[in-house]
Amino acid sequence: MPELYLGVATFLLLNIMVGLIRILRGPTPPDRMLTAQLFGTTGVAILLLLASALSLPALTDVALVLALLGAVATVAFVLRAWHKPDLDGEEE
Amino acid sequence: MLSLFFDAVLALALPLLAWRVLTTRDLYRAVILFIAFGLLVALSWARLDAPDIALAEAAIGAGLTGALFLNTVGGLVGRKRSPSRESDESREVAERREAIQSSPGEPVDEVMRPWWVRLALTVPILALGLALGWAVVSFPEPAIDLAQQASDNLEASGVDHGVTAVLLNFRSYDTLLEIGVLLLAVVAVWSLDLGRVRGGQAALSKGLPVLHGLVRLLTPIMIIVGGYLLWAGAKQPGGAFQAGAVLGALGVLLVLSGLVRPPLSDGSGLRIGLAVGFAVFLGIGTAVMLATGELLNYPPASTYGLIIIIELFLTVSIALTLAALFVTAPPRKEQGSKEHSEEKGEES
Amino acid sequence: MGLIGSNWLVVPIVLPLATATLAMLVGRRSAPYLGLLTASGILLSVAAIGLTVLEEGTIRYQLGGWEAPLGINLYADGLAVFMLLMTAIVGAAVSAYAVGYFTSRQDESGRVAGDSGDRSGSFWVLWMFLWASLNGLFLSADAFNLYVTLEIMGLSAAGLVTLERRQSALSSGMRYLFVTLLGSLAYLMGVALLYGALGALDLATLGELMYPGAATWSALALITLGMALKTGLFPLHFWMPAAYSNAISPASALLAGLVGKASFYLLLRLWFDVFDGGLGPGPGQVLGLLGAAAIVWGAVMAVRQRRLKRLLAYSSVSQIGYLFVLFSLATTASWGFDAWSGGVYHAFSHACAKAAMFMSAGAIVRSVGHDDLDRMQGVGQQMPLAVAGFALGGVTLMGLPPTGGFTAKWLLVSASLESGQWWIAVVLLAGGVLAALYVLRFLNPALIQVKVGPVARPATQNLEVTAFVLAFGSFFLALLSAPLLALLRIGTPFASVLLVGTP
Amino acid sequence: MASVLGWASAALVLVGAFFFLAGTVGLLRFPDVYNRLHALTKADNVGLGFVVLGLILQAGSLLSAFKILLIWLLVLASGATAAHLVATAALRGGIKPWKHR
Repeated sequence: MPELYLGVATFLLLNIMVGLIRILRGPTPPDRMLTAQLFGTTGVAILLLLASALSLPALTDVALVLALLGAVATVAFVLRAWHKPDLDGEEE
Repeated sequence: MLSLFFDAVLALALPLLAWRVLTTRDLYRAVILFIAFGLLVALSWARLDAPDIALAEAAIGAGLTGALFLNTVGGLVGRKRSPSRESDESREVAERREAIQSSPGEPVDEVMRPWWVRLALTVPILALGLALGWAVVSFPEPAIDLAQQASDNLEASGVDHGVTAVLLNFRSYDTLLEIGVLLLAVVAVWSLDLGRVRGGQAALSKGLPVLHGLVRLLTPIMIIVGGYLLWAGAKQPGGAFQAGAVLGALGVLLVLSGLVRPPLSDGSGLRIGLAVGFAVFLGIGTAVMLATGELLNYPPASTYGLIIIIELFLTVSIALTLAALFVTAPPRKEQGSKEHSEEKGEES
Repeated sequence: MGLIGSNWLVVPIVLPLATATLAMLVGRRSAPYLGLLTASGILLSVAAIGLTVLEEGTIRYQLGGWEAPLGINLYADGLAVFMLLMTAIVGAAVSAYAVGYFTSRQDESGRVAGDSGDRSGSFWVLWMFLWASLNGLFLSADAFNLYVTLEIMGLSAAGLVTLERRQSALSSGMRYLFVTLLGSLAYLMGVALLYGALGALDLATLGELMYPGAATWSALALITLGMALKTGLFPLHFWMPAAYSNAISPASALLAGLVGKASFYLLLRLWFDVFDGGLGPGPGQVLGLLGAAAIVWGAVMAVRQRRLKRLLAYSSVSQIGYLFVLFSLATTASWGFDAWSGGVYHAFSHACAKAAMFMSAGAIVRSVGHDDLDRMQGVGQQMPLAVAGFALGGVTLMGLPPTGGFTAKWLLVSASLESGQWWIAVVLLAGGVLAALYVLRFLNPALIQVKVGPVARPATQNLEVTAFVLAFGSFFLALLSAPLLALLRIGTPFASVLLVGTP
Repeated sequence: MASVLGWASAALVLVGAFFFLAGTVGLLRFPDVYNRLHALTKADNVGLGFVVLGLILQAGSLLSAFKILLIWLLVLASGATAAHLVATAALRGGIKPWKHR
């Protein structure tokens, strides 16, 4: 069973690598942000699999923290980072 | 075998990603790549059998730092909008920026790097990399095994988890000074007077109720998880830093979603909260001198209790520090409506 | 030694840390008093440590009660106490200066600042953290702990630079922050290599285990590079002129006087205590050459400046060269101790003199509203004390007797002649002549008598007096050579030379 | 019994991996941000869901099973909210939904 979990974890890691293409290409900032969101979820899955495969229960806590904080960056992106070009493009 | 393959993918991905983060000119893209990088670093720590650091990296590297950078990029965009007509050169830069941009509102790094600068930087960095690789490969078997010494003395350290023992007992002086660095960081940021630099405005007007719902759901869970990590630190991975990071993220969420007003209501309250961890640590460290004659030398009978008290206050201060760094502005004495109207005035 | 005796050692670290925390909580009114109280407390404790070391030899202190490789030790030998003393004297003077500097509600160029009170509060917090980190650095006997003190030092120093709220100060402060972070990171990498290769962080243990190999050579290179960058050794001085000249004057005095010396001290400590004199003669020669180049280049650039504070900053580039010359001279030969103590003595006298000169410059800039060298006519009439302080500091930089600069240069020149490297002596003396030139760049116009009517100028007496007192002290530093050199002998890495050669 | 559980767990984890793959493919192939959000939420909800189910079957204790379940619920809640926020922001930011021609 550990081999299978490790294999799936490796497969998920490769998924992340392929997904990087979307971050590089964009084209819009929201595209990139949601890809990062997917990476967070994939990271949670990888950590859970590793915790089981390597018998390191502490990694479950890492997955828990990752799951808890996964949304913080997205929220910051939506509320603080991305501008509405139609509204503040012509200020002053 | 499989684990080797997993590590190989990680080892290939990390430098590749790092290189892309550094060479990308679009700042949004760089930040989001950096978030992905933080995630992979957390996975690497997990593979290196260092769950304590993986915890901290998952919270700070993949979560909070990304949010901080995004906030900064938003602030940069806000800045760039206003006058860029000082000289012909800056207009030229602005035009080039327009040309590079793939979408409106995307900030772009404007520094031009001629080829000879790149070459001049590449050569020594390559040399450094080679030297480091050579050095690491040629490591002898160290004459001293500090890890062994640490676990031999674990009994006397008052806690059952090696990392916590090192951080709060064997090398507690380092940790004390590092907590000072955190406090100092806030003061240094305040000294920049960035009060009026804020991230961009909300890109949504609807949808906030959903966000508020999430924050209300997460608030108790994050408090529980923070408490759990703090409590667990005495015998398994966790501790004040990880707990503080989770609670700090909660603070950032509360500030972002508008459920708590940015300069956390009362200036002196915030100051006390920021300083209390350092003050308690320093106070206990000094007070035990009366009993044992040395700075930070806890009396054996009360070691565990003192460490827990220190960690409790550290958690509060670390969490507040992270949230305060996100708000950036120092708290003002005359609060409330004025601050709010200032902000409004800027946005319109 | 009694209970109190060894615990004096932690006072110069714990006291400013406690004050920094308090200064953050109390209002801006009481922060200056806290600062002055702390300054006197530090002076007292450093005096006590110095007397103990003179009487009983080096002190080792186990923090947390853990022995060396596992725990962190503090260690006070003659060199450490010497640097503590330097920091205490300059620090106390700058503290007194800052009280006067922040009471008036004006910034450097004479504009009335809206919230100088907030700046004052931040200044005391940052400065107390800086002071604690300096003392902690001088006393630390642990390679990683040294990194932590470097971190506090860099962050608080960058914060001090950006206290001046002009765009130029902000950008040079940020650049300073990046430079100092880069230097610390290089140092940290070196420490990581040492830990990987030798398995310990305690400096004495590292020194015992040291061997020439790939890891230790790389570590030496990284640590030297990082510290040379932080000290501003030519050609890594590019950040210095802007950072020193754009900061508020108390911060300039602290940066030029103390912060640069701390990274130099760290290099000195590791070079001779851990790396065994640089793992061979080659690396020391490189540093010595760069130092000699710095002396000439910095001085020539200083002569060409048109602004007072930039002139002082380039003068620092030149003076830092003197410190690095010692690396090519200090060997186990009979002149080793002379070269080593000459460099260290130069650090002391330059710290006092340059801090005093920046303090004088700050008073002058505040009074006349600019620091343009061509418009300084008649400043000598209006602010005799500030100009006198500047002149006394200048004489120290030239290295004339009876200043501390004279003692330092005497030791370095005699070491270079004894070792047969006469060209170093030539550069050292040429540096003195060039120093005279750039000091006169300011004194010449300042001492011209002009007719001016009574002009309302801001009160700067406090600033002038403190600057003058510090400069006066540095002027007569040569008279204290005997006790100070005796102090430096305690625990010096050149003890073997001392037994053979004549004292 | 143990082996049946083992097979079931393996199958569930593999199904989860398949949904992650589907999410990634969708992320790359779908034409605009709204469609990609749809693909993303498949991975969030279903992919992680199956992996979690598979791991729960193998979990040593009730507590760790509960913890794993909690993680999934958290990802579900924050993933849904994040998708909603990004979609709203994209719409407000003037990104037009893709239309098939």
